[in-house]
Amino acid sequence: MNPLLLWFHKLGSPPYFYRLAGRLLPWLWGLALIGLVAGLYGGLVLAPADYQQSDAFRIIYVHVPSAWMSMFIYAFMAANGFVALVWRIKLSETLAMAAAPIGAAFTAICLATGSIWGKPMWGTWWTWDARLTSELVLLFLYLGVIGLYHAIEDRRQASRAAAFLALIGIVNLPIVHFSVKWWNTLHQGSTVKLFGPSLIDGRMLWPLLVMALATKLLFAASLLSRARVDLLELEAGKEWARQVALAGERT
Amino acid sequence: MNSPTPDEAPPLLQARGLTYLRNDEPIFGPLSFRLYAGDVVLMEGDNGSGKTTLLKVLSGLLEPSAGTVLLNGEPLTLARLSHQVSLLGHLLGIKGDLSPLQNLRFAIGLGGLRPGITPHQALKSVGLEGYEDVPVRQLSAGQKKRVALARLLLVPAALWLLDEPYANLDRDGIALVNRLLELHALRGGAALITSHGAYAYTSGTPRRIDLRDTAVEQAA
Amino acid sequence: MNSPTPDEAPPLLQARGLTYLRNDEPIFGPLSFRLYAGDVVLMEGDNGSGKTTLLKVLSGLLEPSAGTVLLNGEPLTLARLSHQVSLLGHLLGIKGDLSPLQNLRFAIGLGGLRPGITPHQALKSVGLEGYEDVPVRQLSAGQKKRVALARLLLVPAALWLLDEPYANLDRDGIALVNRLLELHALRGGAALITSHGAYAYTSGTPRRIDLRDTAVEQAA
Amino acid sequence: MSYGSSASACRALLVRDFSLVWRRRGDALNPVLFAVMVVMLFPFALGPEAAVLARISAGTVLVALLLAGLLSLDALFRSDLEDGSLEQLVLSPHPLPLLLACKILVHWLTTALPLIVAAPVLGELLYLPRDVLPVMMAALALSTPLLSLIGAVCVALTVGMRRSGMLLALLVLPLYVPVLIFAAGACNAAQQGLPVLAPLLWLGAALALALVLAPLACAAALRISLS
Amino acid sequence: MSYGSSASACRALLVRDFSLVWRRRGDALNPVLFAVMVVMLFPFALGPEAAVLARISAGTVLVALLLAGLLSLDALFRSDLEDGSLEQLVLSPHPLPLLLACKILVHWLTTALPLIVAAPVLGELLYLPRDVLPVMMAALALSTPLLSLIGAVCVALTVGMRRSGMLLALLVLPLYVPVLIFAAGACNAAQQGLPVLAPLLWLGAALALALVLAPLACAAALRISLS
Ligand code: HEM
Ligand SMILES: Nc1ncnc2c1ncn2[C@@H]1O[C@H](COP(=O)(O)OP(=O)(O)OP(=O)(O)O)[C@@H](O)[C@H]1O
Ligand SMILES: Nc1ncnc2c1ncn2[C@@H]1O[C@H](COP(=O)(O)OP(=O)(O)OP(=O)(O)O)[C@@H](O)[C@H]1O
Ligand SMILES: [Mg+2]
Ligand SMILES: [Mg+2]
Repeated sequence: MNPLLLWFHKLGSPPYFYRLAGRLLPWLWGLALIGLVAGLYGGLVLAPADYQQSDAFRIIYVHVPSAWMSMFIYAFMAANGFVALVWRIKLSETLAMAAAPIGAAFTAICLATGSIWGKPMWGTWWTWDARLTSELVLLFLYLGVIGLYHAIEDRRQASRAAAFLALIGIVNLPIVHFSVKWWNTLHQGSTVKLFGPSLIDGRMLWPLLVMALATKLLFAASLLSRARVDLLELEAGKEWARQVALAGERT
Repeated sequence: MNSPTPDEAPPLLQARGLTYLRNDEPIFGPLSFRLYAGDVVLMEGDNGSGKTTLLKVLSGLLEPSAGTVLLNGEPLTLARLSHQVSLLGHLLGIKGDLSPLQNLRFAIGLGGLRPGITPHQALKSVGLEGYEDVPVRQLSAGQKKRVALARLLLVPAALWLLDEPYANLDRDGIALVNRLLELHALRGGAALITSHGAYAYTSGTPRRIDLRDTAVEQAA
Repeated sequence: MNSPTPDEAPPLLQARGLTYLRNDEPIFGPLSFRLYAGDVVLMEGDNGSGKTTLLKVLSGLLEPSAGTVLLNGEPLTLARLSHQVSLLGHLLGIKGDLSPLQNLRFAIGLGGLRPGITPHQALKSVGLEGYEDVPVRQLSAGQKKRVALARLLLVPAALWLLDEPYANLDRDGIALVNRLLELHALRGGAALITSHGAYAYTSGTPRRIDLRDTAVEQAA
Repeated sequence: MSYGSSASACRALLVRDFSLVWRRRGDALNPVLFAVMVVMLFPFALGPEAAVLARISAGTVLVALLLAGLLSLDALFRSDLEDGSLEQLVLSPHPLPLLLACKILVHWLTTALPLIVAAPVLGELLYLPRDVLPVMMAALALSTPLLSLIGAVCVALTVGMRRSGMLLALLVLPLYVPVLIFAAGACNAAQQGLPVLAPLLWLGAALALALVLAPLACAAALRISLS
Repeated sequence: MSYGSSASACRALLVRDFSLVWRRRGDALNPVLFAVMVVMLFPFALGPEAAVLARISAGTVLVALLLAGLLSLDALFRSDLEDGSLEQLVLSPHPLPLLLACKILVHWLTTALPLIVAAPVLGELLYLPRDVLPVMMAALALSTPLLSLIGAVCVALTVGMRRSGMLLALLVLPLYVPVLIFAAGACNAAQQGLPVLAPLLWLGAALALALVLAPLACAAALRISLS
């Protein structure tokens, strides 16, 4: 086996992953927190007010990163689901299912911040345009995956069924992203330039990019935390899990 | 038992280190055994010992957590398996709204027909003459089971996997199952049946598989 | 048998010319029999002979087409009947989502509690110690049946109507049913049980009711 | 020997049914999700014009809740029938109407109540005018128990049948229509600024009647369909 | 020995499923009746103004048919699962996607086709403009098979569960929404005198894709949920 494949194989083994994730977690949480604080400070305090929307636009620093995450996590979940279905790798099953609630949360945040923003901008909390609708459908897909996972008794069968559903639902992702292009919608087009080339200067852009990075780290951190717990539960009968539990009792 | 020696022909069914875990709890341990043409093997076990689960694994409905199932020496794939295997489970696979005859016709369409027998003859030989066109729903528990037994007679499968074939049957019915098993063995088929042990295959001493005995290869 | 003579006390259960027609076809003929305290009566019959139907009529779930059922000498009404009768049918009346303990607590709430026994003790005596809090769904067929048997122990009914209590049980389970029946008879209860005849109540020779014998009063 | 009182039987039944719902608490949210989805389908089907949607909002929310309630009805006795608990219930020494009333109560609390809580959100999705909302909530509070009670009688009639779902809908809907007419009447009156009390009072009267009669009818229907 | 060809297996399956539908031919009409009732509820809920009803007629008919189809989905594999026939089907030597395609075909023919036939009447109940009708029929002809195919995949995923009805709705509706949007889009375009070809072509393309992929996906899903 070539070294890369070998490493992949090793990573796929629950005990190894458990320990690796345990070592990574403090770093991830720390970096995510620093990034979030920096991004929010940059966005809410340092960035200049928009000339059209004054301070209302600042919600962009929560809205856009969580919108991006809602799609990114879905893709991540579906990819892991694919691996789980084809190669039956337990770790992928766990990762896919651990990602689903996080993705649902980001989707919900995107929807909530979007409609809070929509009230001053469009004069309504909600309209039925293509981007908003497809994002809502995304939320329902997440809920469907979670619901299916919890409705089945056998954990591994449950994660395979849910992974399958996640794969089917992936057709929705391009619709979310390109909806602004395919249909003429109320929602902004997909460039930040819409704010006007003169105004989207560095001081407005960098906090957004920092937030995008920080939310990715946040996702990674909470994903690994959840996956560790799930793995421990799944492998409760195994020797390594018993040792972990014993060690936990001793400390 | 007219089993050929192992090096002559591969066994009809061979289990190698078969294990099944449900939520990582072992249901049955590593089991290894072989079935040759002409074998009727009785699998006894207490309530909850995993008999039903084993039959599902052997038929390919469930995937084993470890170990392999070989049919005629080749590993089990869903496509190959099914010509060879008839499974009779706790659920009989019979439509209550259709007549026994319609049910059997469907089974033939799906699984093929053994030469030299018709659905009518099969129903007659399980004691359901006169019930050909009654909806199965209106039959009693034991009569339904007989319809499922008639299906075994019709479909040309060499390996029968029968889950508690004696349950719900009266004494006549039990004798009938034993007759069918004998006939099947004589024709070169093999059968694996489960039972709680109060009824059993009575012709000769059938070989037994014990689900708790995981150490060595059994009944080989 | 410790039956008092008829003129001393009315029989616990008495059937008089009981007939049941389904779609105007007779399922069982006019049947007459009596059960006194301490009786265990076995009802044998082939598949489809109407055993299940008779038990439903006796419990009051179905209304007889002709004849009457008397409980302690009084005609059966749903309200009176139910303190006296426990029915164990093909369907056990147990919730798969709840634990054995929760199921038994509900049964007690509904039917009352026999003095001197607790749900824990009842589960222990049917061999389900350690399974108190597992969802019943995850038990095997035989273990579920044992939960239903524990219910019989707890609820203070004098008359047990048991439909194939032995089905799905292993040898231990069969012995358990027989022990429970003996105990019940000793305490002055009565039981009517159905079976295909391969297993039976083994303590002494139980009285039998034959569903085909419609001429005279049986086992009186 | 203690045969137990009817009160303790009811308590045991309530405890059991709530434990069952709790064991499958995910399912308890399903009617709400279903209603949300039906309501969401309308903007897709009709296009997103706020004026059109506002005009039909109260009616559509009522229909969606009615359908969600209808679909959850089937579960009322199904599992009890399938595992034989229903036979045990019928054979119990306690008054069957009382026991059934307990079952209906649990069903209403666990399916209809969440729907009522969700109704304002559903209305918002369809631009329901704000001043109609209180009237709609009042109409729902009166009509959903009524629907549960009426529904239970019909379920009891179809309980022995396989694949009864559609048949049930057919039996139930004609009885639901009058309820719908009064509830929607109140909402439409509110939308047009007319007095709303009369239809609400009618609903209240019907509810009082149903509270007494429905459990009795339900018990009778159940006895018929089990035999 | 004759093991039988896949063609004869399909024929046997079709014969059996049609006989089953015929045995319960009363049930076959139920989806139609359900759709009729949902459509009928709207005049009660909204009041009988013809202008309002005409505006929402096409959309409401589409939603009603979609819901009726959704509710009949559950029956697709349920009875086969409950009596063990599904295991026999999965264990049969013939390609499972082919067998499932036959089952889906029967399901479409016996539930969706009657709905399409009934659609003009439903439209009439809500004053559907006459010139929109042909477009609506075309949209239905293309979208109902698509719904059956997509639905079958989701049903296959939930087939092993008790009380899956609501979960099924949750899984299916997000996938139904795009179909509904295109179908309703065509109808609304027709109502406003705009060109209708584009959405219909999209539906056709999706149908062609689903005809190939859905049976395969359905078989895979079924294997997962039976194991
Ligand atoms: C509930 C309402 C809303 C939802 C569901 C929503 C959803 C989304 C989604 C999914 C994205 C990511 C698209 C992609 O990257 O492909 C996005 C981006 C964005 N949204 Fe919203 N949005 C909503 C309301 C709003 C409002 C009211 C505004 C401001 C007027 C807004 C401004 C933006 C901007 C500027 C972007 C970034 C576009 C880019 O450069 O990619 N959104 N939104
Ligand atoms: N769906 C399930 N979920 C979880 N555990 C299960 C499930 N089905 C069976 N089991 C468990 O698996 C074990 C084996 O069950 P199985 O049905 O194979 O036993 P069996 O030998 O057929 O028993 P019986 O003689 O009672 O039919 C049992 O201990 C049971 O509790
Ligand atoms: N729902 C029904 N509709 C019509 N006929 C029925 C129905 N249920 C049972 N029967 C018929 O009534 C007769 C008696 O059935 P019953 O179930 O009482 O028999 P049983 O003695 O319990 O049989 P088994 O030993 O097989 O359980 C049978 O001949 C059967 O065909
Ligand atoms: Mg078993
Ligand atoms: Mg019986």
